[in-house]
Amino acid sequence: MASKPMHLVQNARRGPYATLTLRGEVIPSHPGQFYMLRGDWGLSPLLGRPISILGEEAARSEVRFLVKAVGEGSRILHALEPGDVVHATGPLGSGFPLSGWDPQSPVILLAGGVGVPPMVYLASRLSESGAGIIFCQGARTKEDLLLLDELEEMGVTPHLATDDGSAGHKGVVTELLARELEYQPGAVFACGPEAMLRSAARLCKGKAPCYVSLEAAMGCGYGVCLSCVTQVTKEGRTANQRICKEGPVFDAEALPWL
Amino acid sequence: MASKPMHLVQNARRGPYATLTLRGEVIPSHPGQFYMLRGDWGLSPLLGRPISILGEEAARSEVRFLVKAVGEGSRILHALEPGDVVHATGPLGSGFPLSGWDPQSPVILLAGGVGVPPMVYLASRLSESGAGIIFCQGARTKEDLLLLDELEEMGVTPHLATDDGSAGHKGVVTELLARELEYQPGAVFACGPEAMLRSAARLCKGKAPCYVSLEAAMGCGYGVCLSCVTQVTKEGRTANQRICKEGPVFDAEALPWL
Amino acid sequence: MALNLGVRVGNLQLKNPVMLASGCCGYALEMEEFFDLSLLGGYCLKGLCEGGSEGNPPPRLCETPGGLINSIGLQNIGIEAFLKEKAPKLRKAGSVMVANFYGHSVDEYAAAAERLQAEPCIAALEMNISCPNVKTGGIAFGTDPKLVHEVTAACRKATAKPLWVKLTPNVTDITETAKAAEDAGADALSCINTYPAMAIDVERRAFKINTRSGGLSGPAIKPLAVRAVYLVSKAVKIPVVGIGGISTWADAVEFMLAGASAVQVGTALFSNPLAPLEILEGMREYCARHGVEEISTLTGAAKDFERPSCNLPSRTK
Amino acid sequence: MALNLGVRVGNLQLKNPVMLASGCCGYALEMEEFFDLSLLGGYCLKGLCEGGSEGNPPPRLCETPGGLINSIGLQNIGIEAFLKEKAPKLRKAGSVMVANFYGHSVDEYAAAAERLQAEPCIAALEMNISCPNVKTGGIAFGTDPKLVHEVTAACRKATAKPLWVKLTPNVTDITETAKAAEDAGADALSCINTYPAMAIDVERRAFKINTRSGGLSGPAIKPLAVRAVYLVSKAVKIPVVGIGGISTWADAVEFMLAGASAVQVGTALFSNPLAPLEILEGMREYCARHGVEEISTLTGAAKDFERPSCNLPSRTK
Ligand SMILES: Cc1cc2nc3c(=O)[nH]c(=O)nc-3n(C[C@H](O)[C@H](O)[C@H](O)COP(=O)(O)OP(=O)(O)OC[C@H]3O[C@@H](n4cnc5c(N)ncnc54)[C@H](O)[C@@H]3O)c2cc1C
Ligand SMILES: Cc1cc2nc3c(=O)[nH]c(=O)nc-3n(C[C@H](O)[C@H](O)[C@H](O)COP(=O)(O)OP(=O)(O)OC[C@H]3O[C@@H](n4cnc5c(N)ncnc54)[C@H](O)[C@@H]3O)c2cc1C
Ligand SMILES: Cc1cc2nc3c(=O)[nH]c(=O)nc-3n(C[C@H](O)[C@H](O)[C@H](O)COP(=O)(O)O)c2cc1C
Ligand SMILES: Cc1cc2nc3c(=O)[nH]c(=O)nc-3n(C[C@H](O)[C@H](O)[C@H](O)COP(=O)(O)O)c2cc1C
Ligand code: FES
Ligand code: FES
Repeated sequence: MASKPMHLVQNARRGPYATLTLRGEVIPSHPGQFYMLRGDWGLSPLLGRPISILGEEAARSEVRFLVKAVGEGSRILHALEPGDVVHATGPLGSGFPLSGWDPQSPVILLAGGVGVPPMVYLASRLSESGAGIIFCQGARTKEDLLLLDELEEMGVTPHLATDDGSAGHKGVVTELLARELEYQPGAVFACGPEAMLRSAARLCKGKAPCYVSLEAAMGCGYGVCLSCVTQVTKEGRTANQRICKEGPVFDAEALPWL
Repeated sequence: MASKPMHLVQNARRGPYATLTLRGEVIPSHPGQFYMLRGDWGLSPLLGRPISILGEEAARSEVRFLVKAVGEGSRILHALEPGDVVHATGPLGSGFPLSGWDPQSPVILLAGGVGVPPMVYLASRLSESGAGIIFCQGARTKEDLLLLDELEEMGVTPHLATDDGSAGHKGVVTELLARELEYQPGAVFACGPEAMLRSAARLCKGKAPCYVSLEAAMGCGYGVCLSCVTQVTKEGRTANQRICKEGPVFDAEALPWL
Repeated sequence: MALNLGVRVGNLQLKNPVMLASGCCGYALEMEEFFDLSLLGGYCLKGLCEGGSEGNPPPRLCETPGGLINSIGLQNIGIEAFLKEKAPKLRKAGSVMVANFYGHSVDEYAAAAERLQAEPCIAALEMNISCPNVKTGGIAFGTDPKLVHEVTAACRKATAKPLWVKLTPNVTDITETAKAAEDAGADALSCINTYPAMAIDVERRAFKINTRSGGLSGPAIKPLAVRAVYLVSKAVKIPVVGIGGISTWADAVEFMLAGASAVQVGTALFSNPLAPLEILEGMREYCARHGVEEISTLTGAAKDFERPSCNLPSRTK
Repeated sequence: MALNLGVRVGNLQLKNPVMLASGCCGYALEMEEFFDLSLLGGYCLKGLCEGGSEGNPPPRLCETPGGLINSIGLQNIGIEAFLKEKAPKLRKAGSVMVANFYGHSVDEYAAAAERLQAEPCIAALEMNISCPNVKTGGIAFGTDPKLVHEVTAACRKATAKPLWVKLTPNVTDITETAKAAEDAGADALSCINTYPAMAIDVERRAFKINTRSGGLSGPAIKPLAVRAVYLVSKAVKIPVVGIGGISTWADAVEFMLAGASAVQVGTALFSNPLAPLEILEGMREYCARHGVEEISTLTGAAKDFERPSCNLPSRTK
């Protein structure tokens, strides 16, 4: 990892969503890793914001992110213009495990809300390695479905769910997961709202390995402040682990949820 | 006075100087008055910045300022783009007295540094009323001479002084004042660095009325915080007066300088 | 749904919880140029003493990250001049006027309280025992619970008007001075005054404030003040008026949830004289959004975090 | 002109005055991914205790204007685990390591000091008697001069290494606890730890931090910390290490002018891990610009404002 200024070269906005392309020194990353991003925004907010990597063009020294404007920090990121400087620290965290499950059955990627970007990055890596991918994406409404064109480009046809039924299945995305698991249980990778992750963990229990990407308010993002911990149980011992360092991806079985 | 958002309609920059035109509800002002200006600059700096009025087009709901970028706040003002919102509180302070001196002899306006804008505003008002005007402007070098075109437009030919002799008299502007006072002592109005004001006050003592515009770090600009006081002696009694309210213009004789 | 913005601070009824803090609105007449004072819950005058004071030499103010340091030194025109020159104009303002005052000894405090007692347009007295910028009086009285008790008791005897005691946060345990003031008969506690602070100009290598130290105010101190209000409101039975870095409606609500019955806006007035009205409007909308019918029910209503496992804050719309 | 950046903190020589603050650089290994620790004056480890601690439940952190509140609750892996797992790797780092530690009783403090005494790569011990986020130990010891004396004396007996005492600012008069620590044999004073603070989420109407209160750090507290350093350095003869909101070179210089012999950078590391190097570079340029040959001559060099009549600050280029 490194901490350095990068330059915004493109900002493609759609509603509250902005796909940012930053150029600078790029250290190769794994899907599920993230950066702490901080614009030249003075005193407030004080801290950078954790944003997952959406994609990486190492050859062009570019890394891409998708940011949803929700609060002070993300709104400033959303409003950035080409040429603006962003201080980027990363890549951070552990990322999704890219092996260690049954290579015969397809993996199921579950994405909700702004949990979509890291899953798209994961899908692109997996599809390069030739793995079978089932991609389930949930959103409140059609307009909040993300990155459908990128998925299409890599030949992945997502199963969609919206709360209002404006696209795909009317209901929550974990209903799609339940169906898939009955059909052919494969390893599950999930990123999205905590309720979605919990429900995915419950569905997978005893059936399929399930890796979830957690969120936390982060002080540093690189493991020194201990603000982002969650309890993790390994070999019968429960201890705090840092979401920014040992995570953000955890084996759902190890979390104090089930 | 009032406190309201105004819109920047024009920003003409030359080096560190920016002439800002703001549009909004404009309350008629006197030369020497100022506004507290604050961009949408979040937490820092916390306070607005006092900036003198350079001119006013009440009919067009416009008021103009000239800002020199020197620190955090003025740099943000300097960088504003048309359409940006500026919170403006004003007009504030007392302004220069527009009568009360011998109407026969011309008045001498003395301006140094970013003290030029209010003197140009004063010149425009005085020239409307038909008074004779001697305008002395001093600067470090040619590039720092300000608003020469505006003065020309109103038919005022300034006497210039620069430290390096790159334009006009080589030396300080108060040397021009000394000459003028010997020639024909009239009321003197001055705005600029404190050293200039003190020396003007000394030159005028016993010869000509002298009004100086003071600066201070201002908390509120409208008289409530008492951070901007200076000692003023009136009728033998010395007491604190607020530079933002009773000032910024004071009779030099009343200041604890001479 | 009708919304009742009214709050009570002891015996004093305010039409809404938003007041102006002492020293940040002068003698309130300057504020009238911006808005009608009667729109507010009330306002606190610049700290008055008998005979007045010229305060400290300049420089008296500097900015710090998210805050400012002041060392005005309680410059004021004096109680007599105030009553003669300013009070008559303020009588028409039709808002609750609280007279902030101080002295240099217990006797001076009591004498000042007695003198102000006579003026009918003063609704309450706010005793400043917490100014960090004067050598005698001020903070010297505010840090010792015994002295707090003594000076409060003396003023209590001197006036029948509601007596508010303005506490300094510069103590190890603010609940001790709070309880001392309560025991001695205070009707309410104003929480808090500024925090002693210092700034140095590195280019000049000189203190930025003439008196070296001054008092820190503004958004920077808000989380410290919220805690002080919380602790004090748990420790005493009399109402607490919350002060410290309030510049938005959410700040004002935060202080009420922490335990304040009303709030005062200080430093925020400098950069935005209309802040109190914007805060009031925002509180109104907040109440509507949350189905709050009596704004006074917000006082002390903060709860513990519902789901300890959840690490994320909610968003303020 | 040669510039000597070296400073002494008691018997300890630092190659420059910039250190990393405890709790903000973990066990320093994470920082090595960004830069070479030996570039710095030194670093303070996350507070250690015997047996370690899981700390407080989340949420543990929230932002405030210009600052942040934390309530980590001194989570640490324990002295034993530190010595076994981390210390061997740090021995190679070639920078001055200061071990921050705490206990829940005077005996535990002394035992911890003794245990750390044995490790050769530890250059000094920093006794944390000022953490606001643990119920016993921490701040409880730091607010009472008698207890400060007792616990410092006990640790003094237990170790021959330089002993720094980290003070809490949450006291009425910080010079009293400072003098108590000096009397009991402290070699230096670290000034200051965080300020007790609170924040409430108005939409949820819940405290933002699980333990309700936490400690405030960051730029917001800088002017409070500068004053503490100033007061303490005037009151004692031992050196003071300045801490609190330092994020730029000018902040670091400000603390030295106020009386600090060295400084620690904490919260600024979170938003900019490279801050310490940028601070060091800025201090170098500052010295060059001002003709300073020994950076240690800045300590305590702040003067009074030269021209009381002048109301304007100078500008930092
Ligand atoms: C590992 C990780 C990866 C993420 N990836 C993305 C992404 O690719 N795209 C995207 O749009 N968002 C992503 N988020 C969420 C994003 O960090 C938050 O939306 C953002 O921090 C909100 O900041 P704000 O200033 O806009 O909101 P505010 O409401 O002002 O935030 C206030 C505080 O809460 C914290 N916070 C609020 N919501 C969240 C949240 N959901 N997660 C973490 N901290 C939060 C902020 O860090 C800040 O401290 C990710 C979060 C994490 C932890
Ligand atoms: C009545 C009045 C009228 C003014 N008119 C103009 C004008 O027309 N054009 C213009 O360019 N400037 C004018 N100034 C000066 C201008 O206000 C300062 O240059 C500006 O405040 C500096 O702020 P900063 O954030 O850029 O600098 P910083 O260095 O960050 O300022 C730090 C602090 O010092 C104060 N400060 C610094 N220098 C000055 C100064 N010279 N005067 C007052 N406060 C200062 C700031 O208010 C602030 O509190 C005027 C000042 C006063 C008092
Ligand atoms: C310039 C200034 C002058 C002040 N004068 C007084 C005063 O005379 N009496 C008093 O009790 N408090 C005084 N205060 C303190 C404020 O009333 C208030 O308690 C403090 O500033 C914290 O609130 P704020 O952060 O909203 O400003 C003053 C504060 C400032 C900034
Ligand atoms: C997340 C966090 C954890 C901290 N942990 C410790 C600690 O373990 N021991 C200690 O003495 N101080 C601890 N501190 C206090 C810092 O060392 C420092 O004194 C304080 O944060 C002020 O400096 P700053 O504003 O530069 O952060 C911690 C601070 C933070 C923000
Ligand atoms: S965010 Fe600092 S340790 Fe995880
Ligand atoms: S700046 Fe506040 S009274 Fe003048």
